[in-house]
Amino acid sequence: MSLLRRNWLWLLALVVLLAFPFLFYDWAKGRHSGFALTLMSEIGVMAIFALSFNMLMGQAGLLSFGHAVLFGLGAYCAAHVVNLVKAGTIWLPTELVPLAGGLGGLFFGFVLGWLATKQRATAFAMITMGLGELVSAAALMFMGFFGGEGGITIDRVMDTSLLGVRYTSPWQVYCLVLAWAFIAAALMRLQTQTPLGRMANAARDNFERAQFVGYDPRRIRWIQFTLAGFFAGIGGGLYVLIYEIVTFDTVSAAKSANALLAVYIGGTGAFFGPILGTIVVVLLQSGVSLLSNAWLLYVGVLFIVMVMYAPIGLVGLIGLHAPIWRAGRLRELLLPYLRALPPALMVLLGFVLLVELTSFTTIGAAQGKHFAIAGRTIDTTSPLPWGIALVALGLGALWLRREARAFRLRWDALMEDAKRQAGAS
Amino acid sequence: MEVFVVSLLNGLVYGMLLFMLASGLTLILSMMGVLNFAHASAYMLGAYFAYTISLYVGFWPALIVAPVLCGLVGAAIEMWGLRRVHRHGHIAELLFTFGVALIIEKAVQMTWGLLPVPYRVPELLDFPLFRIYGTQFPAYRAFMLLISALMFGAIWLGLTRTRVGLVIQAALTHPDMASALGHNVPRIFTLVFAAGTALAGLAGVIGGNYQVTEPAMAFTMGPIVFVVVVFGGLGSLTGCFIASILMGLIQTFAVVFDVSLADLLAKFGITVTASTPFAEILTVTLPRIGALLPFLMMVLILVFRPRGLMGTRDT
Amino acid sequence: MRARSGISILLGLVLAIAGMGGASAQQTIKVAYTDPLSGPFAQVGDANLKQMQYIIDFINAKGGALGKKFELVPFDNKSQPSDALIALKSATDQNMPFIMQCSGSNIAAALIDGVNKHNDRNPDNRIIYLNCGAVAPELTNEQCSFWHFRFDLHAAMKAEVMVRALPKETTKVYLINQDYLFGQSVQRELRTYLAKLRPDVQIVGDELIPLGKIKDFSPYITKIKASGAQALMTGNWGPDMNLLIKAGIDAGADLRYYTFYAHLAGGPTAIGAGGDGRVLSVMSFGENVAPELGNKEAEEFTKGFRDKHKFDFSAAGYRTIFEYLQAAVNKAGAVDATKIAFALEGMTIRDFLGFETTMRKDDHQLISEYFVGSFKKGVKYDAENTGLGWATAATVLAKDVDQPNTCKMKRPR
Amino acid sequence: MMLEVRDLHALYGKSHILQGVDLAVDEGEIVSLLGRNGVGRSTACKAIMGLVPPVGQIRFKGRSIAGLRPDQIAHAGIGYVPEDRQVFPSLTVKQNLELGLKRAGVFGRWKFDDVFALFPNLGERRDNPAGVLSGGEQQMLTMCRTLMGDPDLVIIDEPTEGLAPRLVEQVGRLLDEIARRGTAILLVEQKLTIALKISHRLYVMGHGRIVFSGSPAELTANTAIRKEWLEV
Amino acid sequence: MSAPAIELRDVRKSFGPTEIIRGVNLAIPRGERHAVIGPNGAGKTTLFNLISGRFPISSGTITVNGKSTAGLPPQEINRLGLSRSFQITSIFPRMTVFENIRCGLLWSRGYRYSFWHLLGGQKALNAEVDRLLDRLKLGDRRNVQAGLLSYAEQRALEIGITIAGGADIILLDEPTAGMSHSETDAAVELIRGVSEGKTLLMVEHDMSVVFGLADRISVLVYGEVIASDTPAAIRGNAAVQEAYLGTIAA
Repeated sequence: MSLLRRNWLWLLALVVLLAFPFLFYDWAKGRHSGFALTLMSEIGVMAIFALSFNMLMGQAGLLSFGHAVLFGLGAYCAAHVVNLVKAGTIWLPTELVPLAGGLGGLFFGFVLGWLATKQRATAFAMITMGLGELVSAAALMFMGFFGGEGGITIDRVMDTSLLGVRYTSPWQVYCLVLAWAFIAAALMRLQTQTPLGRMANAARDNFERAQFVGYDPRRIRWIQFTLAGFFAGIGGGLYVLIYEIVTFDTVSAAKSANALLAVYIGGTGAFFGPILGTIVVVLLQSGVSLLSNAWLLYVGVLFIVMVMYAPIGLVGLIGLHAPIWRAGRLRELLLPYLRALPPALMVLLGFVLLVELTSFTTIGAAQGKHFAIAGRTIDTTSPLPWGIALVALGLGALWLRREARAFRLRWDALMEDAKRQAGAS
Repeated sequence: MEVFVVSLLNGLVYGMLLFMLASGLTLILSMMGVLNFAHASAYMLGAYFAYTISLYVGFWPALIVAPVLCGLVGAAIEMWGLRRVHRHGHIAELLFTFGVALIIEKAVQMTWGLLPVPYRVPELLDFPLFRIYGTQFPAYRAFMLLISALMFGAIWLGLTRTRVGLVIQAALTHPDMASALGHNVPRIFTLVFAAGTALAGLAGVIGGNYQVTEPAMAFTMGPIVFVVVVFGGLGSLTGCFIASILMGLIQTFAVVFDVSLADLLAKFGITVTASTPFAEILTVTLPRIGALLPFLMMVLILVFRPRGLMGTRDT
Repeated sequence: MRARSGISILLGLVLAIAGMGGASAQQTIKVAYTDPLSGPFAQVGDANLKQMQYIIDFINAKGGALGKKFELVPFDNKSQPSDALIALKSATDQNMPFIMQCSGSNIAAALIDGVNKHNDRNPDNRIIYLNCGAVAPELTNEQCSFWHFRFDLHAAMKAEVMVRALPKETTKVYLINQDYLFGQSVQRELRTYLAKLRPDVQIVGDELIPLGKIKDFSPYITKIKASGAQALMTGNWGPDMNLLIKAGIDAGADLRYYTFYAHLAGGPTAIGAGGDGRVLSVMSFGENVAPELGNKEAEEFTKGFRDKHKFDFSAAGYRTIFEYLQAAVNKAGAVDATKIAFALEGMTIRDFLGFETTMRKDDHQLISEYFVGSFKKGVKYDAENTGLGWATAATVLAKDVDQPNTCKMKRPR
Repeated sequence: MMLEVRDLHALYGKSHILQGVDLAVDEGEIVSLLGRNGVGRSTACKAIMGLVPPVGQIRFKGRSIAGLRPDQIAHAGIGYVPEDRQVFPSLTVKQNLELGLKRAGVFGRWKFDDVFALFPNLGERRDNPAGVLSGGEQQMLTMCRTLMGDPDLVIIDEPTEGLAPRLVEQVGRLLDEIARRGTAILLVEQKLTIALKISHRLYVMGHGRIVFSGSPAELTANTAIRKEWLEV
Repeated sequence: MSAPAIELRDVRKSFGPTEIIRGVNLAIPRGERHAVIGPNGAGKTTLFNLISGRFPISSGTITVNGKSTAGLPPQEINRLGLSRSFQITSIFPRMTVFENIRCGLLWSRGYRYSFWHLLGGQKALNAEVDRLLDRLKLGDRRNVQAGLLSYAEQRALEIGITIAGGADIILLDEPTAGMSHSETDAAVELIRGVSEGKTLLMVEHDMSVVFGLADRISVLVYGEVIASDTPAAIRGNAAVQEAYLGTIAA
């Protein structure tokens, strides 16, 4: 029972995630939305990937520019294993395919880690970048293992399932992804509480001191890197099951960058930060890109805003509220937040409108697209929409500044009280 | 011999172009510790600015104005962005420049469109300068060599002979001391960032018509610049110069030598057939991987000598 | 639209504002189109999109099919197979009968595989994949699929066209290709057809270059010159082709450049006047084809786009795709993927240039005429305002490129 | 008073290094700040110089300089010689000295020749990179470099640290020379002898506070303070 | 007669052209509390760095517990039974006090690079850490992030991490630097306690600490040991007084 009480959050998350796809369920046709399921499966995979990236960045202070190499190589290994299973050469239950990917990631993490973990900080980052470039180039050149441009395709429908499921529908795959995501996340969470996990923290904080308590920081980095490879490989294995294909872009720098962005946006401060970041990044990339041509610009602006004003990430921002919450006065922030909302929306609206207008005037017009809001086509050459955008942006900014100042005062006061209260108790 | 001489010239031109890009980044990276992902974006901006300017007033004014504009962009980025981000650490700075790079790329697409723009070599320089073993050597390449050599000279003199240069060198090692002597170090930082960006812009002005001016040009030039800087070593302009030329020559000469590991093994009497393990890797010829050699060299040098070729401190 | 609107609510206001495409009546026949619309290869998708839109407007003006209009729904796949598959899911969620993709054989392979599996697993909601430019020969041979129709010649056919266009006096050629599946297959096919059709031609050099990594091609030009080659044959595209030709012209090499992609958006700009009479490209269509043939109607059609967009119309060949769709949907009598696919098989259409084309039943490969254009001064329609344009140097007819295939087509019952 | 420091606090991370320091230096005065390692002497210097964020009052020539940037403080007329001899290693001796000048070519009480006359070693090696100088030479160079900027007050942090006795004497002579030219000195020292010999007034610091303030004679007489805070 | 705990024979160290350590000979027998004093810049911290393996020596030999440390990285010297603290506080600032101490314990308790033990379940280990925290008087700061501790507490933690592993040779580099009087007294008591039965080598400026703790004192001046004797003898040594305070006569 205590186990249940301690882990209620995990269980709640599992229930919510299982229920969530039904929001998109097409009752008329009686089928799930493949798009929503694939997107959510993608989030699951990327969450594992981001968490494993955080084993390096958050836990060990190692910034890798080539983490996708481990993810992708794991995926290739898993794909080859599936094909061997299909051919009857070996036997492996479908459910354990991600494990094959994990072992592949483990192996390559060990080998490449030998090189990369000789250094730390910037040198480590540059080595991983170099390895990333080399592997992604090799992925196109060597047909045998990588299958060239076309990649390796598999058929996930096998007769070796332990549960008797054939994984024909995205829903079944989603459940498998969910299961593995929970297992992997739980394992990674537990790993932070092991001697290695703790010493990785120690070496991150002060690698020299770690030496003087008997540890070889390089060995710590290497093992940590190898383990991160294992989990990234599990992600890769799941990727193969979702898309039934693995191509060179799984090892590419863009994929590595995604993990970095997800972890940074989410925040390294708490274990769940990377998961939150992943959700934001995937939705931005797969969701917004469907709707707006200028999605890259939004991504850029989002990052700059985050880096400048909230380098602690989303969980960090949430975490800031903890003292006030503990003092039981979170409710008093509600009003200031609500007051800040309209000007913030106004700024956002003005900005988005401006970007979209520009984007449609140049690129969109060239593509023969029309800028439409709620079905009404907007004439991007008339001054009205531009005026609205500019006014919204300008007035919103001024208003927001005022509200922000008021918010700040309230916040500081609450923080002060909360601190005093905590000090008194 | 013929191939050798021509390749040497080509390697030099490419190496010098790399140097123009890398020198600015070396200064920025060694002084401020910023892995500036937007550096190649400045290269692209330089090319586009030069294109637009040369449409109206011609190439020669663009040669001056475009780098200056890039420098101003750089100064703005440093003063209003990077300086605020600095206290959040290096990863934050890096991500900041990454965001800037994304925004610049999109802004370029929105302004100039997705297709290459017809940014051409000025007519004055559009003739073959001389023929060497039947191959033309375009005057523009000589011009590029000249500009980059001038620039190398100018940076060198600027850093060693001018007062600002001395302050920059001083701030590289002991920023606190330099500021206690009365030098405005934050302004020096801005200046260096702006100058580095302007250099990249200049490289764009003269590289944009040598290559092709298109929105992806920043993306393709980015990694190799980092390689050059890291390989040459932090804090060393000489190292950066040597690394640039070396990378230029290696990539050029790798094309010339059609050899593979299998050929090497054949010397020892081992024949590689399709069934040999790793046959695919062994039979890869040098030209196929020439463009990858820089990355390989960077990884190796970092593993065994993290300060790079001539760096004054570890990367 | 359920999924789309659901996600929109989730993402909130940002997305709602950025919504595009306008009101979508259920009366349209939706064609999902996925290609890179952002990132380094965005120009490819961008150019295609605007030309297709023009063609669709034209087809719709001629009545569409079954009284419904066609509607193009773009999805950005960022050159990533996984994103293309997400686009596929999105298209099937909305019951779109077609998904079209032009750029990248890796994505095509992923889509064929994805479409096959989807159609197997969801017999009530099938989708047809219209391939408008992924040219790996495997796609209609080993990997051929009932649901996949290719409306462009594949690499082997193009290689044959290129070899056929090689003038008699050219006896020394140099091959240079990108080091990945497509480039390697171009290399293989060129060798095959050179050996078969032009035994007199000597291959003096054969090179693979890493994809998109070379910034300076001068060393290659030096090597090519040293080999004594008269012509360079390359499947390179994008910067790898532009920079190669530029470097060759700069070095004053006396070479002819036989390419597959020099005529595509961005190519003429990058090549410039230096390429006069030197650069040739294997293409499905050129703007000067119609005036050269004296086909007024086709010329009008082409010119219409130019006037409207101030931009070249290189992909008019896509019109054939929509004419096929129009005919097939009408023939099937319903917007039903299976029926349409059967209707498409073996269909014959006279295209707007007046040539006979066939969607070959065995492998779903379009057999059409093909042109080799030469980049020249003094043509009627220049390319990208360079003053130079593509004059037809050779026309290869459908029957001549009718290469055999190894497809073992599996049809649904 | 030219420099007046009141209730100066400074934090290094979380540790409260300065806990309310009061001191003053008048024009042309030589004042020593004594104390053992780690009591906060260096931090006090850095706080005055703006290199560590100061909390409290710092006035120089009647103007508040707390919160200014180090370069602004330098331009106000304070020179600073750190304890760890931060010569610019890649620059030559002469270039190092040049950087001491606030403006190119504008000399005050000190010119190149003065430096080279006082320290012929530096003169001989004027075109060598400063990085190859010996420890003692580097120390002289750092001090002279600051003097080139013609400060009215120079803060010198442990100039004799780690120097051989012969060099310590040289430092002593330079200090005399600085004073002769009318520049006030705030000297941080550990070696009582020098401090007692040249100072007009002395402060002794302990645990982030000033624990003694007085003349050399007073300090010599005060055995208790010396035993407690300074000697072995 | 067992080998001395630490023995230095003609140890030299140069940085570039400057020789910082100029031939130091020193033998510290087991169980002795030994202090190194000397003016600033004499090379005391450098000497520590050489013994603990932070820098390689230029020439000479150093043995720890009878084994030469030549070419050994710091962690292996640590495993020979030598542990050190730092003059500039060197802790793990983003981890809790409890975890800081536990990190000091892990290796010596044989956990090594384990990623299969969950530390929460290691009851004996955690109890040991808590006992140590109580001794350090940091028990009530157990779950505070180390970076947020007061300076004196951080210094205590620094000593705690150093002794946690139970090394029999302890090097303390200015353990009371920057502490107030009462804090210093507490620190002396703590050091006395934790060094019971162990070899202690410390650098210290606070003479009350030195004379209160040390069995013997070595005086390092300008890279050389000019005297090594009992506290009383050092106090009376004229050369030491001169080196430290300069010659009053000069």
